[in-house]
Amino acid sequence: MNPDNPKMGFFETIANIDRRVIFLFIGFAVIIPVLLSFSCTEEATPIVQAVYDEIESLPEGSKVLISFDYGPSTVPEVQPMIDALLRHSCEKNLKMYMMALWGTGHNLISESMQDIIEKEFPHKIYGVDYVNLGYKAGNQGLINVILTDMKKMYTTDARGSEIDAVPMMVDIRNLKSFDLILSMGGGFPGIKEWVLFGGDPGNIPVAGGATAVSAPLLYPYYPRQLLGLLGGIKGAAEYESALIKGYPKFKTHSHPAIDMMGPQTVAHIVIVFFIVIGNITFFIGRKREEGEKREGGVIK
Amino acid sequence: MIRFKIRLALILISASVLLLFGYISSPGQELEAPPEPLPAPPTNVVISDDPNDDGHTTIVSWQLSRDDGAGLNNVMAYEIFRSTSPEGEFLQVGVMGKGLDSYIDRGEKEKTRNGEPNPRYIGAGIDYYYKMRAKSTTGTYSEFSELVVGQAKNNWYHTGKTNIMIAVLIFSGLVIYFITAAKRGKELYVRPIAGIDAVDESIGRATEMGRPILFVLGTGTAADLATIAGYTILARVAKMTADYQTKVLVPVNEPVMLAVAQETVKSAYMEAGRPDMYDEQNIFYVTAMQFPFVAAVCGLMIREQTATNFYMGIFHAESLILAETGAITGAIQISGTDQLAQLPFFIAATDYTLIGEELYAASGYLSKEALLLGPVKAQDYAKVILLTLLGLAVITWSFGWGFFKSLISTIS
Amino acid sequence: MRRQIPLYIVLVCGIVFVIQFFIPSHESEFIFEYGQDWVMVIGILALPLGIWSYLRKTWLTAVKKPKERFFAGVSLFGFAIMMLTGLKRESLMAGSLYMELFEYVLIPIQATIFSLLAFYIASAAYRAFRARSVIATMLLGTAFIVMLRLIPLGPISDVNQALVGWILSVPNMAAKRGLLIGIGLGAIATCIKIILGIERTYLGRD
Amino acid sequence: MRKDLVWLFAGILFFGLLYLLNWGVKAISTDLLVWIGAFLTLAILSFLYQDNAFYKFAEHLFVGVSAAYWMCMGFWNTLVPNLIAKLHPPIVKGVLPAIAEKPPEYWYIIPAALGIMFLMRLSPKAPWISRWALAFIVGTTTGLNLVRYLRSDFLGQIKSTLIPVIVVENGSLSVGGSFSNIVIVVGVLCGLIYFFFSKEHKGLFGVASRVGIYILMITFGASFGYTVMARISLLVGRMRFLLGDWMGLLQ
Repeated sequence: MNPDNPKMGFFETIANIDRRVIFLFIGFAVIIPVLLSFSCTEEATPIVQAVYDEIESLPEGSKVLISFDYGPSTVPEVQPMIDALLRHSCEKNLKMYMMALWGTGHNLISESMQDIIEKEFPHKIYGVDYVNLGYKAGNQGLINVILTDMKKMYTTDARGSEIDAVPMMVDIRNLKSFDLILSMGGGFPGIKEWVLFGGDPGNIPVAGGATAVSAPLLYPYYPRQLLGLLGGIKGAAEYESALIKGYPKFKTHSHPAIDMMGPQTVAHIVIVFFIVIGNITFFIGRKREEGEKREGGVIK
Repeated sequence: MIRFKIRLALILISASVLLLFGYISSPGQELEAPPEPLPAPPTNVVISDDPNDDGHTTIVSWQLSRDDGAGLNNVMAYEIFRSTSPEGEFLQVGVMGKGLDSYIDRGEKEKTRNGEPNPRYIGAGIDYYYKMRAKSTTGTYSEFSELVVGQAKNNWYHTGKTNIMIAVLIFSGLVIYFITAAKRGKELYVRPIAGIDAVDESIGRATEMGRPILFVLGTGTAADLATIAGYTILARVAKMTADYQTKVLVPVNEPVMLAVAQETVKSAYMEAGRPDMYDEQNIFYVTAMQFPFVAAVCGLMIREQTATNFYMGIFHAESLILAETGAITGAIQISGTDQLAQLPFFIAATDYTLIGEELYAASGYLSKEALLLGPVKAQDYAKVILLTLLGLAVITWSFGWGFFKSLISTIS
Repeated sequence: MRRQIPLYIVLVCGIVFVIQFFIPSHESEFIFEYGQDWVMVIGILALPLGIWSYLRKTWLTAVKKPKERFFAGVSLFGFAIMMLTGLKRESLMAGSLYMELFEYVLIPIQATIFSLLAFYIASAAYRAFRARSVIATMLLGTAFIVMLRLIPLGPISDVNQALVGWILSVPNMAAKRGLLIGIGLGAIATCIKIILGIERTYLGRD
Repeated sequence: MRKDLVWLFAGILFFGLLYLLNWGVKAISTDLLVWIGAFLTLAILSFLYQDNAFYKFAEHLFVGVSAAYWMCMGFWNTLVPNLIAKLHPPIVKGVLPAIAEKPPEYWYIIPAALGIMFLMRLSPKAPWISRWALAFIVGTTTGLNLVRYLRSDFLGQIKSTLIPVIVVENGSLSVGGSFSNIVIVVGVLCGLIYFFFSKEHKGLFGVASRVGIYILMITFGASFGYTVMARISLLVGRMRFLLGDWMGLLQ
């Protein structure tokens, strides 16, 4: 309280709030949800739900091409999406063909296979239910070629087996053999190239996941050329929620994106709250100042 | 597991049936399998040099097979083969889908690989022999086309970059024109830039308070354009601090930048006639890594209680850490960067911000020298040209007249 | 004369590297690749200059200011340890003391300093986002709307989601383009000024 | 100095309490390295309250360690393969056998000479010669920058602004699409007008410039709001380390 002017005290205190109070709030906004593993239920937005519904509607044994078009720096955002999509595809008994347009994607495929498919779905067989086609250079040029002939580029899988010795590759001729293309990452090359050089000319549905930064640039393709899109950690959390809703057994599995959303939401509420408070006190302060001016009082 | 076994069995059975069938129907065994009509090969294959490369690429073009989209309509793709001699071993270098009539054969640049000749190598001035065939939808092949020969050349002009060359020449011409015009004494107006106008006042304030000034040149490299713009502002600031006898602290994160910053400040002090005031210890190297550098600069702000902080150059995530710590000490802060991602934070947390191009224009504005103002004027003229073209293109195109649109498209 | 030679070097190097852009031949490729490599090599060769500055300043601090002696000592100690452990090529492999120090000293501090941004972004928002003027209101309003997208608000969220998408893909895109074109022009003009030797503050003077 | 002692005491108290509270009760980490990481993390976070001895300690350690880290990295990752190995390949046989077989490239005498010229700054006799090296660096980088900017930032942006302001979809006028495109075109034009320097921003021109700065502010606001998420994630990561890896409070 300001002893000189008790009437203004409250608003002045709030208006001149110490930054440490804000820091404290932010700290608690993150610590408490992390400790309590608090999370909000994320309702899937239509753009995310569309991806979920598409996978849900694919009959057993459908072929899904998953392109890992990202690098280590965007793993925190993109990996939760991949994990959720792989779980969903495994659950639906879809055939997963994993490839990469980015050189960094190669290792990420192996890691995802180990962490999700081999660990959680041990009955899935490599070469029958899923395959790692590895990284091939060529960006959109690669898409161009495999649109007409897949095996021209992929003569072996990432493990070095002859491509025709991989059972699930026998009836693959080109991109049109797939029922859905998922491109994960959102950078270049990525979703845009898949849409323009693969999905559009081949009339194959394309969906994908992108980092929060690149997602807005892909919005213009939705919904005509792009079936659906997971944008950033929020998109991943929405997909995880949709998956848990459809298959409650996944509740016990890790869901890093949902976990991340709890502290995110609370921290955002805190910041928004402080902005509102700041503006209210600002306007009240200005009103009073104007009033004092009229009364000929001291201008603070 | 069972399902897999069944599938595997099915695959094996079908494979053996196919094999058997293949054996039976192989040539020599006169069996009455209906002869499938083969597609016609592509014709008029021409090998030309890619005019815009360093001699490792050729362009193969051909006339479509008469069964491509017409006739038997059974062409699925074309296969292209290359060899270094007419009777040598031919390597399949590419496949193109039906309807396409050219292929860019990008060879590899290494002559040898693991000590052996690299078959994918293409070199300038060497004869390469090509032949092609069409592949049908059922997997059969046409005859080979006639053997043709061609070379790749090491080229000395990139024909695709003529537009950029013209743009460079026009713009350089504008710059030089306005510099000479200004030298002849033509008055050049420059609009006020708030951040620069505040420089003098903020230095005066630091002097009154008896506290030092902090100047951060960012975490880019010494030769980045934004950093170079930063040196110009540093020179101005240093000259004033020499006049006012105020200390200016310049922590840097790159040795080359250290050398330049020291030179800049030293020259400014000499120009102000106070070389005795110059202390090399005030312009110092901290470390090259981003966050240790930031930690040290934040510590410096708090401990030295700097009254005015300048951030001019390339900044990354540290922009907000620096600006908020500066706000805690109550310093006046002036920032400028061309990094789009960091501009919002500087705008929110510092008192004045030079946004993008304003930072580059600052050197001209500060000196008011004709030489440095000329380019600013040239920039504006380039903008006028762009605005007019863009406006015309968008409007006329919307009404169906594509002239300006195609004009801009070819330029860029 | 001493002052002229560096300006000629800038002129020649600048023009050579502009011209090589228009020449696809392998001689030009050679210049392009080597030029970039050499700048990097010179940058590393210059490091002793920085290290000398750092050591001298820290040492002088320790000598002149007894209060700071402990901290200057900590800094020099850290430097010496890291130098000694990094002397061998094998130190760059995982598991060496050098990499362990990197992992358990540099990484935690680095990540924590980075995470300070979570606090600072909040305090900056509180301080700066006041509707003082139209410009400030634009800044505040958009930031506010974009932040709201993470807060569940029932039906408002859907509208907000769409609005955020539009803001990001339309006005956001337009302004970024305007900025980038401006920066492009300014950068090119600055390049020409440097190559022609009009902009020469960075060379200092004798 | 007394304040620093208070901080030191507070710190010892804090860690001591934690130690007592956790010993044998919770699964607090027993890994010394994790404790070091936790100590340094807390030391940096204490800066949020105010500058203090712990922060200062972490800061100075950080600076020293990173300066040396960078030096060693630069030596082994750049200097050895890109200079020493080029001039005299056999010398790196022990460390980089793959490169040791290649023929020497004597071109690299040039950067070596320039590098040494640069270090001449330290010599009292001929510091001016370092400017030659500086001129090489600036000239080369500027030449490369010029064409880089010309190609990417600038011409590319102009081309992508070429969009129709009247959008027709399925044979009928799309109001939303047309509006968005008009906003983009007007936004780009006004943004450019804001960056006009040689003309006073008055009249119609002033209005356009105002619109330009408004649109810039919308962009900056949006980026600011968008980045909050990424920054909070960083803090969540650090808190997970403190609460989980160190204190063992998370599953």
